[in-house]
Amino acid sequence: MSLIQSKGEKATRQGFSDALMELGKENPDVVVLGGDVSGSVKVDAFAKAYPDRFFSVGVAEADMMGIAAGLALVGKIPIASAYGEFAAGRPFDQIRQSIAYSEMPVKICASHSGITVGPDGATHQSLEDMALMRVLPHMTVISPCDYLETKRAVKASLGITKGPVYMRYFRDNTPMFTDESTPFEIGKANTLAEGKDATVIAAGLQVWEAVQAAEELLKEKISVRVLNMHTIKPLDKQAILKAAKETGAIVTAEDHQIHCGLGSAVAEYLAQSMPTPQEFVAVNDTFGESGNGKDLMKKYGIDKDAIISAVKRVLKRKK
Amino acid sequence: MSLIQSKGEKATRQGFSDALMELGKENPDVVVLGGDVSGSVKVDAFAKAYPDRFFSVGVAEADMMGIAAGLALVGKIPIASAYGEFAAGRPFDQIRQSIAYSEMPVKICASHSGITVGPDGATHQSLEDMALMRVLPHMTVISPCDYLETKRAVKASLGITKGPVYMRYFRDNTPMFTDESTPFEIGKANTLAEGKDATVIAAGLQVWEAVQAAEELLKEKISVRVLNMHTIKPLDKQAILKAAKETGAIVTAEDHQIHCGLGSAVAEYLAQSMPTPQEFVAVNDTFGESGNGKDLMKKYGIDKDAIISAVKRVLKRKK
Amino acid sequence: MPQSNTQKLDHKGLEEMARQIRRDIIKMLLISESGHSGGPLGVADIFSSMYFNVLRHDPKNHNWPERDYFFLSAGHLAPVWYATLARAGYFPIQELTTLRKINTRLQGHPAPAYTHGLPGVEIASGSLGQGMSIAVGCAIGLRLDKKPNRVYVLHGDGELDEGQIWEGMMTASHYGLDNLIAIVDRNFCQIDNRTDKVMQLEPLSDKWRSFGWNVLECDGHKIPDFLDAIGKAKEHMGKPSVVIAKTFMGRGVSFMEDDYRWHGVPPNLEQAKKALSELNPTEFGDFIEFDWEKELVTAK
Amino acid sequence: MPQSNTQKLDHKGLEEMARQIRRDIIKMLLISESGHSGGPLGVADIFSSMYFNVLRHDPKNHNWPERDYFFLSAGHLAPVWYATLARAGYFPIQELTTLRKINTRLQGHPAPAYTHGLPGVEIASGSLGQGMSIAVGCAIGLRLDKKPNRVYVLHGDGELDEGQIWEGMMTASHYGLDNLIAIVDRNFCQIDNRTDKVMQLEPLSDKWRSFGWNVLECDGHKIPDFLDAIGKAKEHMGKPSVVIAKTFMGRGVSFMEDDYRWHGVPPNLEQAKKALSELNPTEFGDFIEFDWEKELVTAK
Ligand SMILES: Cc1ncc(C[n+]2csc(CCOP(=O)(O)OP(=O)(O)O)c2C)c(N)n1
Ligand SMILES: Cc1ncc(C[n+]2csc(CCOP(=O)(O)OP(=O)(O)O)c2C)c(N)n1
Ligand SMILES: [Mg+2]
Ligand SMILES: [Mg+2]
Repeated sequence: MSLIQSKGEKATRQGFSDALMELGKENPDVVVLGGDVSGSVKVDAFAKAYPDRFFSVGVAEADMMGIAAGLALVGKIPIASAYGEFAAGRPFDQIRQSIAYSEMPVKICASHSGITVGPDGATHQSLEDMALMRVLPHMTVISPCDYLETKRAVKASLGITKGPVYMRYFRDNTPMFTDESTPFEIGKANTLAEGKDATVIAAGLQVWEAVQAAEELLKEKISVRVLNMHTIKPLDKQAILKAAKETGAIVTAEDHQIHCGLGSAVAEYLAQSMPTPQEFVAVNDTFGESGNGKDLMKKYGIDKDAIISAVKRVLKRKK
Repeated sequence: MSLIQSKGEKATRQGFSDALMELGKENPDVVVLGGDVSGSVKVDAFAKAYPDRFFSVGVAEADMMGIAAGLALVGKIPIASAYGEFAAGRPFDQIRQSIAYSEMPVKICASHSGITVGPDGATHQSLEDMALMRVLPHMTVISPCDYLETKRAVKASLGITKGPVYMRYFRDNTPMFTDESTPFEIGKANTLAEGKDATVIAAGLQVWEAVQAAEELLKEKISVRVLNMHTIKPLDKQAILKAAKETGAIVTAEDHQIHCGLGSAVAEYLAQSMPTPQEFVAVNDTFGESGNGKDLMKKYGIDKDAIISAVKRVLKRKK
Repeated sequence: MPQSNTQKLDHKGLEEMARQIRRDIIKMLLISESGHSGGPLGVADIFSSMYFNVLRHDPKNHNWPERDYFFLSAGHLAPVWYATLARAGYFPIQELTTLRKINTRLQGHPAPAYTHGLPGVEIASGSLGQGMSIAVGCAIGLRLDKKPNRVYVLHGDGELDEGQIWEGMMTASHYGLDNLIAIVDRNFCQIDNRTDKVMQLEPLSDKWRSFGWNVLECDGHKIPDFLDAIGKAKEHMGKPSVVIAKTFMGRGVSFMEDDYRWHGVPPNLEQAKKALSELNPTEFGDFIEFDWEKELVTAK
Repeated sequence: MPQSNTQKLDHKGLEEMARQIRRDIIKMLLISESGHSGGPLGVADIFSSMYFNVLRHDPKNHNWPERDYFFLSAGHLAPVWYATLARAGYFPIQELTTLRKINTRLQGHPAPAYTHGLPGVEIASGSLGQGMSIAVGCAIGLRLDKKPNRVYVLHGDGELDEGQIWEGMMTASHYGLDNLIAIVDRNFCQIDNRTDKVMQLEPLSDKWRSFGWNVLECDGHKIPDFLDAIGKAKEHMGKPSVVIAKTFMGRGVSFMEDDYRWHGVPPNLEQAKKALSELNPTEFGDFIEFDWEKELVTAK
């Protein structure tokens, strides 16, 4: 028996790209900024279809964020596109002042996030971006789990008209397992599997890993709830509290440093509401390296197997 | 009865400055970089005394961090000085790649951190810097509590020869309450007051607020342990675990956003070891504003009174 | 096309207004006991010229869609901006007494209208070097909508050390944004020292030219000269223009003039008295009268 | 003063070595199935010249205190650097097969010797625009110690869009760092398109000159021309020098030459065969022989 089926693979960044094409058609105010990585982050299709609404700003991410703010000021809906590290880390102070503090409705769309960037290595693997964006007031932070959810998240982000949105997604092709009937609402976690022994709260690529882990654990008679926490900020506190109350044990799973990410957000909240044993599946305070995405997920302990052991560890700690 | 006496006031940034003067004398490899705020961050004395080892780099913090890395590479001990936001946020990607990933022994010394920067307002109040630096592998993060501890921390940071150190301290004059006999070791929390009902884990200016809070609470027969967690990373897990075990209730206090800072670090660790009720005294996910330091500490809920209410809240939650 | 909804002042009026703005700055800073004297005094002539002659704007309707956009990239110059905005009618002039105080709309560095409610401020500044990019985005957006509004951005010279400005300059020239005019407050001073000591900027005009800009130099204290430069900048097609305005930090107050040590310090009581005695009262009148005998009790 | 501990090659030897490095790049990328072809092929002549003629260095003692420092600011050019370092004797040439594989020292973007153990790499790069500042720090440090070592930093032209480079250029000139030589790989290409389409850089030499640099232009594929430019740069006193070397992306492989679409793509089997057939074998010999019949089974 399997909890959820996947129907082939497609890249989350393609979801972003396809959403852009629809938005370009629907909304003449949507403008896209490219930082000389248009093919990789897949804004090239938009650039071709709407050349007058695409602006190349060169390899200059700080400038890109300021330009986005200026465009927002005159009523445009700017989509700033870059790799995770260059979308969040390089222009942090610019995002902070010109966008977050100034509450500009800019969409910062970060492809190539996390360790699965793969062969490019550590400099290109943004494992800190959720921390950087989550700590900023007024910022909405979204980490969708597959192609379709990315597409829906990008489209839904236009509904946020006050303050910016940061969206992180990935380079590789990954399993598609949500469909149009899957609930998706910014700020509301989505329960992918019910369970009573523990809850895995996952974001991004770790959602599918969590589903697989839950399936395997079921064979060992361990019943695990899986929450897709696609919105890191604002956090769905209700869903977390419910999980803590009903299952009494939490595992968080993310493609991010162990500090300051999703796990951290959950721990912060539970410490203030209902302290609960929690295990972290995350990159353990180290930089990444070259390799293919799957191998790296294994080596850095953020795959299905890591989730399975974390669930077993947390169950031992459960009272 | 008072737990600890303060002996006058002096600015933590003066502690940095005085340490620099001693280091300049003791160690010919110490070089200082100034980003056109030399008087405010108090590297002007060093610049005057050792003009050949002081380099003005203009208002260019990204450049400053790269230059620091280059100097470290040829065996110098570079001290990069700036305000908190411009020391951590503006050059984040440069610190990440050229310093943290490259493990360069650069000392990033951030004066004017936190909300007590005061009248300059939100753009200058770095409430996110602990998050940014804590999430970086190889980074040591220190937040000393008064003039002397800052001086000692700066001097002790030279003992860290692999990887960088980020140090945050403040603009205003603040009570001096540590002396040479006060224990100070990087990575080791310092117990300032014993107590059994709850523990306040504080850093920076909130240490003194915590001491005062403990004193007032004692009058109400509430006995509070006060930990000076001057090192945010690496975290003194032993001291935290001991506090959780022995007092069963934690309050964290810091001049930082509520997310990703000291409170977050403590919550992350306790969730993994011993879930414990915790209340956060921190800036509640909002930008600061102009005003004087003391008024802002009150308005943004990070002063003694805020700690007192947090202790009372956490005691209600304690089992 | 609707014209500016403010009355334009002539050269003499602009000079008089500039002097009044300088008086306002001294008084504001005396009350706030914190803030920047030197830079703001140095650009009072420029601000007077901009808000009472150059800009199309409507102080009573700060979101007027036909307005020119003005960005203060060097956010620490806020006092001169606030005084000018108040004088132009954006908000009650009495509010200048609240500079840098808790709960004020007059933040130490500018905070935008729709978050902090101060009309006339479009976006935050204070962390240096960010205004050029914002101006570029704004100019691109206006051009997309085929709108004639102009975009102005004012930079400090020390601020030009920040690389982001050069990124933005490149982009502005790449897109030939002739609806964008930058103004550089070339006072040869920054915090630590004179600019050539802190970080050499010369040959500054060559730098801008090599980045594809139309460069105009002028004396930032000679109002006709400045207006002339702005006029030429407006006429220049196909390229963004920059007006490099030579100024003196602390202009108008003898003991502050051309002295970088006045970058970020407010005057004390004695100094404020002396400064005001050098800046004759104007027809526009002060926003507050101090009772010097009682050492400001009225103001606090 | 000790001289370089490597044997210098003459012009013909340098050309031959450059061709070998190009062959190595093709083979490395074919094996890694990921990485950048265009830029690395374009600067093979420069790398050959630097490591077999210009630099004072000791491949067997990569921390030799008398060495010149070489920084690759455009970290994506790693393949040409790795091939050159291996050919110069920094590490076993067979290790080139590990490019971009898990656990390798040959990271997709360079990781430093003392963290990842690859001799010859001083510091990380990959996030563009950071090398100039590092070079400046290094040059200042060497000057402080009155050491004669020179500092070289190589930039891509698209990389010059990053403002941090202009910050570093200003600082280098402010301190008159004549022990610093920058090299720009002026191939007029970056990822999205030709540089003038993505972000206009011209007049590039004027930009560097206005930032206080001594500017030398040369043909980056004519080795004597390049060496001549470097020679002049070394002699120039009082200012940092930049060698703007005109190159073609993908140089040496007909179907890649001057085509920006080859910026970040490795060749497939067919393309690699064709590329190698255009790059004659050299006296230095390949680091791996492919069994083309078996479609690379030996290599994988
Ligand atoms: C990113 C950043 N770094 C540093 C500062 C601190 N700072 C404020 S004003 C200033 C000097 C700017 O010089 P200039 O632009 O010439 O202004 P002037 O002194 O002439 O008023 C500096 C370094 C800042 N506000 N932002
Ligand atoms: C800060 C940063 N932004 C974006 C990138 C992605 N990137 C890698 S190479 C490159 C193009 C650089 O162009 P150029 O320097 O001319 O190199 P060439 O294409 O000629 O090899 C870009 C945008 C990066 N590595 N770092
Ligand atoms: Mg100036
Ligand atoms: Mg190029």
